[in-house]
Amino acid sequence: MGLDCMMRRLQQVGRLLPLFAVLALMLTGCSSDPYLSALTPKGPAAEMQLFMMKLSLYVMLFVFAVVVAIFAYVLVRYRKRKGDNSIPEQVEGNHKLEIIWTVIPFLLLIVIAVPMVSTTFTLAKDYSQDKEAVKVKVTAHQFWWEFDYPEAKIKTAQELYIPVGKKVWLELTSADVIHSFWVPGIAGKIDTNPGMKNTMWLEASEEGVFQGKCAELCGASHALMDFKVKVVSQEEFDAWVAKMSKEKPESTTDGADTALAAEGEKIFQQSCVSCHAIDGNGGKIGPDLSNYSERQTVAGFLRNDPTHTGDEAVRTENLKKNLHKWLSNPEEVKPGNLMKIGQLKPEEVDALTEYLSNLKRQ
Amino acid sequence: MAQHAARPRNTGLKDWLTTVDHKKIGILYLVAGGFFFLLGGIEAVLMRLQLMYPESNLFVGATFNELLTMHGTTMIFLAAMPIIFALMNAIVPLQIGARDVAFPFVNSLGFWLFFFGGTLLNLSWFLGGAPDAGWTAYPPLSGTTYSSTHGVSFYVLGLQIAGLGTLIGGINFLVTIINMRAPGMTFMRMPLFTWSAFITSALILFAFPAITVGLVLLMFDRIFGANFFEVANGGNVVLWQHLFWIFGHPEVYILILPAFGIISEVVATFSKKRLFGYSAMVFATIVIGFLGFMVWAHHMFTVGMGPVANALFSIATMLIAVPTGIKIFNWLLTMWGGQIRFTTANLFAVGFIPTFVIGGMTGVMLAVAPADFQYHDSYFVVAHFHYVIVGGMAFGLFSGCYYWWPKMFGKMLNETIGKWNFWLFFIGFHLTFFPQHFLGLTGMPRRVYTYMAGQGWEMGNMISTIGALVMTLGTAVFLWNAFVTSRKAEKAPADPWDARTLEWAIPSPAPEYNFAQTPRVRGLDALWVEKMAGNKGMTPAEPLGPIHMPSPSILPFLMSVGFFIAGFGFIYHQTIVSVVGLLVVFYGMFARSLFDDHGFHIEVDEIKETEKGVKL
Amino acid sequence: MIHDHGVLPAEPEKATLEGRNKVLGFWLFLGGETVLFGSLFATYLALKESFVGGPSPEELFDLKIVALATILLLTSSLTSVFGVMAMHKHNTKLMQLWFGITVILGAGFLGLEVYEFYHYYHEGHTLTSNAFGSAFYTLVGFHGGHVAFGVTWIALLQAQLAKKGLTVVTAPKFYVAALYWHFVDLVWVFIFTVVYLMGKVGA
Amino acid sequence: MGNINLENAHPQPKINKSHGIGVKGHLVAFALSIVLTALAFIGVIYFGDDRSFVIPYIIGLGIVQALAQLFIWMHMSEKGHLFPLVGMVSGVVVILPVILMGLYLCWW
Ligand code: HEA
Ligand code: HEA
Ligand code: HEC
Ligand code: CUA
Ligand SMILES: [Cu+2]
Repeated sequence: MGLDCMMRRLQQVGRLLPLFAVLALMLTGCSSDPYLSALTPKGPAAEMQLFMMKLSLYVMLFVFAVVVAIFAYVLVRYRKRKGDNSIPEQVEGNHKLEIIWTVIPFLLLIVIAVPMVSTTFTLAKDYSQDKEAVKVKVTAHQFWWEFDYPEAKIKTAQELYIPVGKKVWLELTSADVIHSFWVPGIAGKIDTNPGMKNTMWLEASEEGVFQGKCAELCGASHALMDFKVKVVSQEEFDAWVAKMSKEKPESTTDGADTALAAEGEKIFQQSCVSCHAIDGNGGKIGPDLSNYSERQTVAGFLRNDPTHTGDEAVRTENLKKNLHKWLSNPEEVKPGNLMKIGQLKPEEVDALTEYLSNLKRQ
Repeated sequence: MAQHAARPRNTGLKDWLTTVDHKKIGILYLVAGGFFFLLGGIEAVLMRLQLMYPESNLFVGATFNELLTMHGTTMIFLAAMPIIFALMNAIVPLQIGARDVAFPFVNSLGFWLFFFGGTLLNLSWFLGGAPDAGWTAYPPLSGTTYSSTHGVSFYVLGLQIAGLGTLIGGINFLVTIINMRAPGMTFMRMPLFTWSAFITSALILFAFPAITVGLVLLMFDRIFGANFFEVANGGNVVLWQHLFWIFGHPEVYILILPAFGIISEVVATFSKKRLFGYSAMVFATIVIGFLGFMVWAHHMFTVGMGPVANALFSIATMLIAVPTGIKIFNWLLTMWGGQIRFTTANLFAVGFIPTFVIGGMTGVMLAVAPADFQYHDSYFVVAHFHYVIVGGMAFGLFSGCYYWWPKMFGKMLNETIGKWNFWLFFIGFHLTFFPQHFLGLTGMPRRVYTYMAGQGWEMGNMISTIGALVMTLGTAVFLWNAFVTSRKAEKAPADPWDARTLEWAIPSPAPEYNFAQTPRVRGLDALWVEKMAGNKGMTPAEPLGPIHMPSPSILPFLMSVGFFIAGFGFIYHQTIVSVVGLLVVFYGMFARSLFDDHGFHIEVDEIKETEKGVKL
Repeated sequence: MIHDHGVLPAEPEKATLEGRNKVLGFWLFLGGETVLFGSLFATYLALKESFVGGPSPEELFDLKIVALATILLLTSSLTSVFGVMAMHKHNTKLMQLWFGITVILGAGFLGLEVYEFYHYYHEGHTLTSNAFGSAFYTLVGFHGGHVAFGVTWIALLQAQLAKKGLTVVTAPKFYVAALYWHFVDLVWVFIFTVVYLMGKVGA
Repeated sequence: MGNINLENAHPQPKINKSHGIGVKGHLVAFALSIVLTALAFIGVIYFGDDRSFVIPYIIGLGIVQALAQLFIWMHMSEKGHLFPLVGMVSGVVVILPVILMGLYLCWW
């Protein structure tokens, strides 16, 4: 294979490089979801993590640049030329060089390691005794999330409400297999292990609905085990707490087809309450469905406002659609999920949809 | 020596089932490992097809999990390691000037155990479902409560049997390298591939027992109702993760060190220079091997071990970058001042360097514990390990195949097709795995069978799948090359690459007895030393005489069948079947111990006939 | 192969390359076994307090049986040393005697272990009762399995010795079996320390 | 390491009659084992309440006994045992830190 051929190939590779760069830009910049990406942090933990990611990336890019520079030079300069059959000098090695490329990487690693240690300890800080911090107990289930506010005596599912700018202290465990609680935009992740308790703190610096993911393979619907972290202002949070924690039962109100909803409630009390609680009454096998009308998702991942319009009407309409879809055949929506019920009749689905989609706390 | 039997002449299938010749066993490993590589590759492509578009319905839920578990398990245990063993078997004894390995019988047993273990594991597809808890099989997901099919039992028994084969294979290489070196072949004259085989075997010896214990515990839980991972009865689910990674991290160096060895040989040969910094390279290999055992918990940063453990394991992990860097720079300096020839073997070796460094870069990034809280179990990790495994190990193995093909099969692979092979695989590889870094950073967890539209992951996944298809094409081209080569008549010369080490001093393919006369080694790069001294070949260390060879035996095959049967018995709780299987095994051991193998001799006439017409 | 006929060398186990390979390979195998038992010990240490509802180690263990078992195994190790010494003197008869005693002592140890397990079983300490039970039976049982294998192995070697006599082929087998036996004894030292004695110290 | 099988891959079998320790030596070693074992049992029986003393004590005795057996009964100290030594030491060097790190760093 001749020289020109070689050069052509090098050019081909060269042409690919800008392609990669463009690709990288597009992937990171334009199309990624700002409430999901670890690259757009909205909280001190995620910011520290991004800092460590960038620091290590830059150090490594420097190393990469050095390697590629030598590499490219060597490939171009020392390829075999036609007709040159001389025998190169058989160099044994060079102690000085060996020392250089042992010591310099070592120093570079120290640059990473020092802030790494301090970040590790900062992220492991204990806020369990902090009076200011909101405490939440997180329990992961196949394939849904349970959030329990022991101080306010509130239980929710799939959605974690937190006030902006405040420390939130999480205690996490699992009811069955290992899951992992991950909110890329606000903080990293921590596993939920059955029989053990893990802890982690959260703080969001911006309001919004952040996406959470289960990051540990936990069964057939691991892919769909999403949750939301809804960051609201302190006032809104207080109002939410007041609303959710009072004893007053839920009501099905304005605009609802009350007859249908009542029918739904009846079915619910017959067939669903063994697993689901509303207003604190009912089983614990499935998610708590209190105040269901305000949910961002159905079953954790069917998004009611997929394009972030913030429009209540859109959200309500999608909620009904998704709920209908879920109740018609949960197994098809979320394979392997543990809501094992027989096929509901279409009328029953309609009634239950009407009932649940209007559950609202006043 | 009247007891010695006449020379056995097995042919065809019987020959392959009974052979104890390390070169034939090498070919068996290559064929079986190659088959499993295709299988694992097809599983990967099926996964990629499902992930090509959001919300696809090709392989949903548990089915996808089966694909992903079998892809990881097959690739690591049944494809990568066997292909590594293939090259080690074919080449290491030749590189040290040995007639044979230390334990030919055990060598064959090792192969058949791997083969039947792998077969057992893959039969799960047809018997109620493959394992679906990931290649890491974390309990309780892998326990009977949450994985009620027999899938994970197949995983446990299949890996246990295959692992046993790997372990005894490792011991065989260790003893071979320690005891069977030709006169003058000191440790510090051993080619780097042999050195890496040596350290890899040591890693196997000390890492596999940990997974053996892990698998035993999981098996007891699943089959006998023990409570190791049963939280309600005092079990501890994290224990498995420790045992798995105490094995698992050394395992990744078991995969990469032989590739490092291959690169060292290929780069030196095709630069026409001796390896730069030979002793530093040896030292780095040993340090990597040792440090490899002390970093396992970097796979568990998010388990909740606390900041002290996280910080210490993080630092220990980063340290491995130092000896690895020594290797990278020594390769670059080996090429420096050389006369680089871009054969296919060398293209893969050269392509290895930047690709592996990218994988190492992301490795060091992952090692930063607080940042790993973001990366862990995301596609960033998938990107990292495919860069080091495919871009590192697989490139290395391809390079090794092109390099040693003539020595193994006596024919040269086609260089033009080879270049297509390289470029398709190389480009496809980067297309597949480069975008996955960004998928991970923007929040895509790994092991998901689907994802919703509108999260910004469509394009990355699309490119990744296209890349996988290009890689498939690249692999298919390799198969085509092997096929084309097998049909051509032209024989390879003994030393087609103007190479440096001992294996090139003997005919291609290597004769049954390897060296007609054990060579005397006079320096590093034994053959090169002789060439430079103007000699036509190695100086023999002994007179020509009849060569003693071990007899072929069907017992390894039979014993492995016994294990296979016993495995089924355990999976299906059929004690009688297990007992029958184990009896077959014990019969094999008994027969082997009782009836001494006196072997046979290859006579001088035959050697002279074979060696005729060999020229360098 | 040089020594196939003619006089047996002083160390017949190392006379052939095959023999030397076997001995070295076996040593390395024992290195791997070290990791195997190390992992089992680690497992046991992790789970020894997890006796939910069942009897605790302190209540359970009977040091008298353990002491007796220890004496038996230690003595058998000594007799196997004498066996190898007899081998080096090419005294087949004596070899058979010493290795025979080794086998008997090993069998005695196994008998005690079976008795002990039987006893525990009736106190509600089983493989399935809790994680402590699982870890205990797996660790001690693995060791017991090694003893059982060793007893069978040496017994079979005895039969071979009777038939084939002491040669450069049989000698390495005995040598290696003796190594194995010492190793099993060595593991027991840690079992009685870590499992029984530390169990008696309590939590 | 020097000349032990490192430089010469084909060592001639050495025929050396005197074999380290004789019968007497082995008997002494055996007695030592018994004594060490007895010390451990006695320690636990009499000082069983003092965990911080007795656990390091019995583990120390175990290690001493293991080393004694390795070197006396398994001939580890004799010539030609370089690689067995390397093999066993590597095994211990690998698994011991792992157990200790697991127990005290990760708390399993
Ligand atoms: C061949 C296999 C292989 C190799 C060689 C490596 C090499 C490395 N790996 Fe990787 N790794 C895997 C296979 C491999 N890995 C697999 C399969 C997984 C996932 C398993 C699973 O979960 O399924 C994984 C996961 C994994 C994790 C866990 C991620 C997670 O799950 O959260 C971590 C974390 O530390 C890590 C780190 C490293 C490091 C630091 C190296 C280092 O050895 C890299 C060293 C190399 C370099 C650094 C480049 C060259 C060096 C220089 C040019 C010198 C200068 C360098 C500096 C100054 C830094 N790897
Ligand atoms: C040696 C190890 C190895 C190798 C070589 C590969 C090779 C490939 N791997 Fe992977 N992979 C792993 C080890 C490996 N992998 C592991 C350990 C995991 C983790 C599993 C887990 O999470 O438990 C994983 C996970 C993994 C995932 C993540 C799955 C998930 O988390 O959901 C993906 C996704 O893209 C992937 C893709 C690929 C691709 C496209 C290739 C390609 O390089 C494959 C290229 C090869 C071929 C395509 C074969 C060629 C086929 C032919 C030529 C067909 C011939 C035709 C006939 C025979 C009819 N792999
Ligand atoms: C066997 C127990 C069980 C019964 C009975 C049951 N469910 Fe469920 N349900 C579950 C579980 C478990 C989930 C969580 C599924 C998942 O996300 O994996 C669930 C989820 C749901 C959800 C989605 C919750 C969310 O957070 O968005 C709704 C709505 C629901 N169930 C309604 C019903 C109705 C209506 C009935 C009665 C007809 C019913 N369930 C009966 C167990 C049950
Ligand atoms: Cu829960 Cu994945
Ligand atoms: Cu690792």
